[in-house]
Amino acid sequence: MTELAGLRLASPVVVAAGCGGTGRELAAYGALAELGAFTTRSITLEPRSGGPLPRFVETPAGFVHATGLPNPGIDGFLATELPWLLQQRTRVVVSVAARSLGDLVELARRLGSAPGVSAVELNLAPPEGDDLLVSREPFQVGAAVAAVHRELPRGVPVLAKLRPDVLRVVEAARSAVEAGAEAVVVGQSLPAAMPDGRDAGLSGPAVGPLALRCLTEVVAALQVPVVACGGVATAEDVRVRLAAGAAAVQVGSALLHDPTTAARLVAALASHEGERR
Amino acid sequence: MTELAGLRLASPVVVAAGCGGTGRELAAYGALAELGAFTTRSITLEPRSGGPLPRFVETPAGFVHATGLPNPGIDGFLATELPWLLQQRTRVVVSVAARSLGDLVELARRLGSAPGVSAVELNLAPPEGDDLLVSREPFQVGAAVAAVHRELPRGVPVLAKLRPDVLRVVEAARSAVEAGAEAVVVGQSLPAAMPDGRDAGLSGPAVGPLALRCLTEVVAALQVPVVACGGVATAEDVRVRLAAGAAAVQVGSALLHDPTTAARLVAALASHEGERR
Amino acid sequence: MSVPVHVTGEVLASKRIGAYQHLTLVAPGVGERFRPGTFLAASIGAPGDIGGRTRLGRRALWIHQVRPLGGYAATVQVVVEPVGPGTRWLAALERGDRVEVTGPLGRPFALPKEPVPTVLVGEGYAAAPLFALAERLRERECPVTLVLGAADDARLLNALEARRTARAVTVVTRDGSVGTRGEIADVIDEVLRRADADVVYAAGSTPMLHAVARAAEAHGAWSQTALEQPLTCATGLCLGCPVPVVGEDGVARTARACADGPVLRGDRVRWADLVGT
Amino acid sequence: MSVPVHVTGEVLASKRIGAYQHLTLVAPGVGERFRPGTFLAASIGAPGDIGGRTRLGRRALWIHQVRPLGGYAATVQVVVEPVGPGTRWLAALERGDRVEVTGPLGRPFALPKEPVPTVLVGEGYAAAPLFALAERLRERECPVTLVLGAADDARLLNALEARRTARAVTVVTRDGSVGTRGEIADVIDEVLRRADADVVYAAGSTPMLHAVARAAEAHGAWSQTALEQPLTCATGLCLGCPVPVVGEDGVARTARACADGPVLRGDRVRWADLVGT
Ligand SMILES: Cc1cc2nc3c(=O)[nH]c(=O)nc-3n(C[C@H](O)[C@H](O)[C@H](O)COP(=O)(O)OP(=O)(O)OC[C@H]3O[C@@H](n4cnc5c(N)ncnc54)[C@H](O)[C@@H]3O)c2cc1C
Ligand SMILES: Cc1cc2nc3c(=O)[nH]c(=O)nc-3n(C[C@H](O)[C@H](O)[C@H](O)COP(=O)(O)OP(=O)(O)OC[C@H]3O[C@@H](n4cnc5c(N)ncnc54)[C@H](O)[C@@H]3O)c2cc1C
Ligand SMILES: Cc1cc2nc3c(=O)[nH]c(=O)nc-3n(C[C@H](O)[C@H](O)[C@H](O)COP(=O)(O)O)c2cc1C
Ligand SMILES: Cc1cc2nc3c(=O)[nH]c(=O)nc-3n(C[C@H](O)[C@H](O)[C@H](O)COP(=O)(O)O)c2cc1C
Ligand code: FES
Ligand code: FES
Repeated sequence: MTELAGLRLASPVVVAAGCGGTGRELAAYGALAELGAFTTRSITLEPRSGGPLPRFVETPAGFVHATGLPNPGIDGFLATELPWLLQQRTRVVVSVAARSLGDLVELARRLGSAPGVSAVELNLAPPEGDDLLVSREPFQVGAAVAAVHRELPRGVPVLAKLRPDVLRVVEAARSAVEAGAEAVVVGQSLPAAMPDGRDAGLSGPAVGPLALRCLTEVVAALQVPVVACGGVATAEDVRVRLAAGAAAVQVGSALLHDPTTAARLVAALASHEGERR
Repeated sequence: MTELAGLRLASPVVVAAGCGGTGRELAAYGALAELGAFTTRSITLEPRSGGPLPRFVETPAGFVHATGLPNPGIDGFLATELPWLLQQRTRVVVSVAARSLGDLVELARRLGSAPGVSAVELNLAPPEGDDLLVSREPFQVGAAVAAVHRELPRGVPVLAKLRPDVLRVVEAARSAVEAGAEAVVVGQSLPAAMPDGRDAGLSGPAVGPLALRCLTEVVAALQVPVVACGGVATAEDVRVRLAAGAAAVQVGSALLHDPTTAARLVAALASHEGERR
Repeated sequence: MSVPVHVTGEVLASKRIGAYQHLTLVAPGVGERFRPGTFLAASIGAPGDIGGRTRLGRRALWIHQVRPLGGYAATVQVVVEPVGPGTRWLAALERGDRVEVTGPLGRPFALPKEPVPTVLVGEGYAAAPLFALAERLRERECPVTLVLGAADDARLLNALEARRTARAVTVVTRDGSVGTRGEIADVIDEVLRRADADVVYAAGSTPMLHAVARAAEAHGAWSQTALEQPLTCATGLCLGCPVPVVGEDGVARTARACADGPVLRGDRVRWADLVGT
Repeated sequence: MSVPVHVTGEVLASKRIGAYQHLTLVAPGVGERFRPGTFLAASIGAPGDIGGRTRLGRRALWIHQVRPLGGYAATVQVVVEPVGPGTRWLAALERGDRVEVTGPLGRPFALPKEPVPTVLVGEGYAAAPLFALAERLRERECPVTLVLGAADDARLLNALEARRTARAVTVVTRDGSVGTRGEIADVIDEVLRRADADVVYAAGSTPMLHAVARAAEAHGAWSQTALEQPLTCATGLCLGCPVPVVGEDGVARTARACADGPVLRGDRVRWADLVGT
């Protein structure tokens, strides 16, 4: 059992935002209930249909992606996707992104009154989608966390997801914690460009060593539980992060390459745990 | 002919700091004179023997490296390495890193009186080597550039090398230009960690899409000539960057995988130029 | 949508026929669940060697035939046209080599409830799923007319076998090396009229599918078009493969080519908004 | 140091002998420049496919034999022990496959000016460069005594050929499957005494080399040790392979294993400060 921000997780392996589809697609490859948690793609107040093609470019360092965060909007999500996820008896972490603090508050309000949501994760640095709020400075992280925190009932923790920017990540984490975040997620797609010049995110192998550096710094500086995200594909990757002090890890784009990755890591860690007992 | 900060370069392809050895090793694979320029590894005031092993870890996203910037110090460099490089009739860009602004000024003073140096590149963000000056904020970039600029004779331009940090790179570039930098290099190893937790840099494919994003933003915002650095391995990589507005490109860790990379790119671009004429 | 499996398959046979490599795979679970129009996604790189992967996107292949062979109940045959790094890697696999595959993926062709006349249209290797479809249609006593198109003779799939399966076969090649010289679009109206088709099934390039859907509409037939859009995950997770469609309710929506397709009703696709490939 | 070349080589033959794969390469320019003790560096991955490379570091291999074969003036033979992804990839190459190699790299064994008695010590595949060395020594009329060590019979290189080349041969295996059971360190003193050696040449693991250098010193002999340190670029560019040495002037320095080595004078290496591999 993994403990994170007052939640008991079945495994330290969590699906990262935006990489598990609606959950249904992933369920073909392993029961969602055995995951630590399922994080939804970032949900916005209004539906978004996403950006033009190509949305993905394959590079050895990871995917360069510009999807534009397509999602059915909070109402659509609550009506169709959340109920199905809850039926799977998995912990559901709802990721949210917004165009303004006001929208963020509104999202939190609706999620706060939706039963079954285990936690809310704030996407504070979407690498693309320039209409969305990006917390550039640490104080902006705190402001966003505080706004959301107020709207959520006790027992629904706020996870602040931070860009793996070594110069600011400790201050950003501190600001999040002071504003009430029960945990931080360290790791996010990196701000990149498509070969055609459009803003994009870079996810996958490239993020690993960078986010690991940020994890190390946050763990050394603060007492907050940290979820490590970025570049996780193997059991060894998970172990390195847990050893560095992470409470849990998120698996993102590795799922796009092998949809069994999360299930495989859950099993590998469980058997490893078994061995140690 | 490529023009950069008043210098005429034989090609837009430049060897990045720290990836061409002392020059002698690289010369086996192609005449240095045909390169746009040869950038030395960062030279410090005192000699440095470098850090412990392992210094490199291989990942699909690039090399994670913690060499500790070994170099013979400015006196050793001027006595043994510079004269040989100048004999090759290549443009020599000397990269410098320092523990303090005072040291940086001293380095500039000695380089300013050494004949033959084409330009001085400031390594303002070494990703490892925590005893070295890191310009975390844009104003620090300006301060460093101003200090060095004063010490250099006219005709020896200052190139400020900036970390591909999308949130700060435009401000950092502006600050560099206002302080007198004749050009900026956009791209540097990213701050990462070794699996054992030591501070390290990540270079190679991972840097490409991130630095491209920063290049785009700097070119859009400022008039300064930009040298693109990070993740360049193919002629297509060079063309994408030149098309995005770079005046020249640096080739770094691709040389560690294939020592002929720079020579190959010089030739590919020259024949491409030929075709277009 | 059948529930896919992700397995390490083994190559049982690999045979060059014309421009295509025909691979027979032992991939337990994939063949058993197959329905015509579904596909599988292959991972490029040796199974197990996650650190050795650079092609992180999946490569989609139509499932051509499923049959018992060499003691295996349901081997899977695919047809590969080597056009890029992934398909070249696949085409070079030899008997005994292993490859990770996920399948069957996507929604299959919908079968008519009545024994109505049908026309099946396939272009190049994309004719692959039509032969199994033709068998199922014959079981339902639907008359089958086949149209096979290709750039040339070497890219014409199983034209001989076609004559056994179908009542009538029309062959069109761009270079005129076999059959009529021209495009499928040139002959489709005539074929539909002669066959008096109620349903048209088509697989191939976007312009061809568009032409077929338009012709079907003109003839008052249903069309089922199997789209090839660039896929990244191929499993519905990444939202990288949007297809503009019109829902049953007449509202414009976005479908995922991989998970909501690849087979979509021709009259539901907003062809004009779809970027051709 | 001879000037290396970087070429796309072709596999002329690949043969399993015991635990090793013996590859014969056509690599124009490499064999012609060969001197015993130099090595070549192989790139892992198909030539030309830069985007398909994940093993960005080079793999070093001793050059074993150079000889005319199949119409080529100087084919190069290497001995590969498959231990990791790179050596497994190399060992799987077949006749006709291509591989990018750079060589010959590094400084060779220094030959004595006088016809003095010599002892050559090789461990496992690292005995590879000793056979060509023995030939050169015989040309200079230096008596040659060979010591071959290995974990077991299957890892003993060319023991038969050894008897033709050398005056006396001592074989040591860890499991006692051939020759004396034990380590090279157990027998080296006795061999040196019996051979009355003036120069000792050794290639293999660091602890063995250390033992040999120590024994040589005790016997008043020169030692030439060929080191295997983990290499990244293998060409002297990256400074990833530091070896602590003492210069001629008695001052502690750092040499590069790849470019200043791999052969170093045993009495110059600061063995105690060298991390064994
Ligand atoms: C549902 C589906 C079924 C398919 N079935 C088969 C099949 O049975 N046999 C077969 O040989 N190929 C099939 N393809 C196409 C095949 O998946 C792509 O050509 C493949 O991804 C190319 O990979 P690559 O690495 O070889 O080349 P890449 O370098 O990825 O691409 C080579 C060329 O193909 C284009 N391309 C890339 N991806 C696609 C795509 N998804 N669709 C169309 N063009 C693309 C590129 O623009 C480029 O011109 C199918 C595609 C889909 C979507
Ligand atoms: C000068 C020199 C000459 C060599 N000649 C040969 C040769 O002729 N035949 C041969 O089979 N191998 C030789 N090697 C060793 C070979 O280069 C390494 O084992 C190889 O890099 C391993 O690559 P890999 O991808 O297979 O395994 P990796 O995953 O890189 O490593 C597999 C194992 O080898 C260890 N290792 C990695 N690099 C080295 C290294 N450079 N030296 C020692 N251990 C290492 C790792 O710690 C691990 O235990 C030589 C090495 C050097 C430095
Ligand atoms: C296709 C895709 C979609 C993503 N969508 C979201 C999202 O909606 N919200 C979010 O916070 N992060 C999103 N991310 C970022 C991932 O959650 C993760 O932080 C990032 O990819 C780094 O992890 P990785 O290296 O394991 O992929 C997305 C990443 C990818 C590849
Ligand atoms: C081995 C190595 C040594 C480096 N040394 C320096 C250095 O001394 N000074 C510096 O400014 N950058 C140094 N760099 C960074 C490179 O100059 C370059 O900015 C970075 O690697 C990104 O480019 P790339 O992706 O082409 O490697 C070094 C990089 C590597 C891999
Ligand atoms: S390719 Fe990923 S959702 Fe379709
Ligand atoms: S391995 Fe790069 S300098 Fe020796």
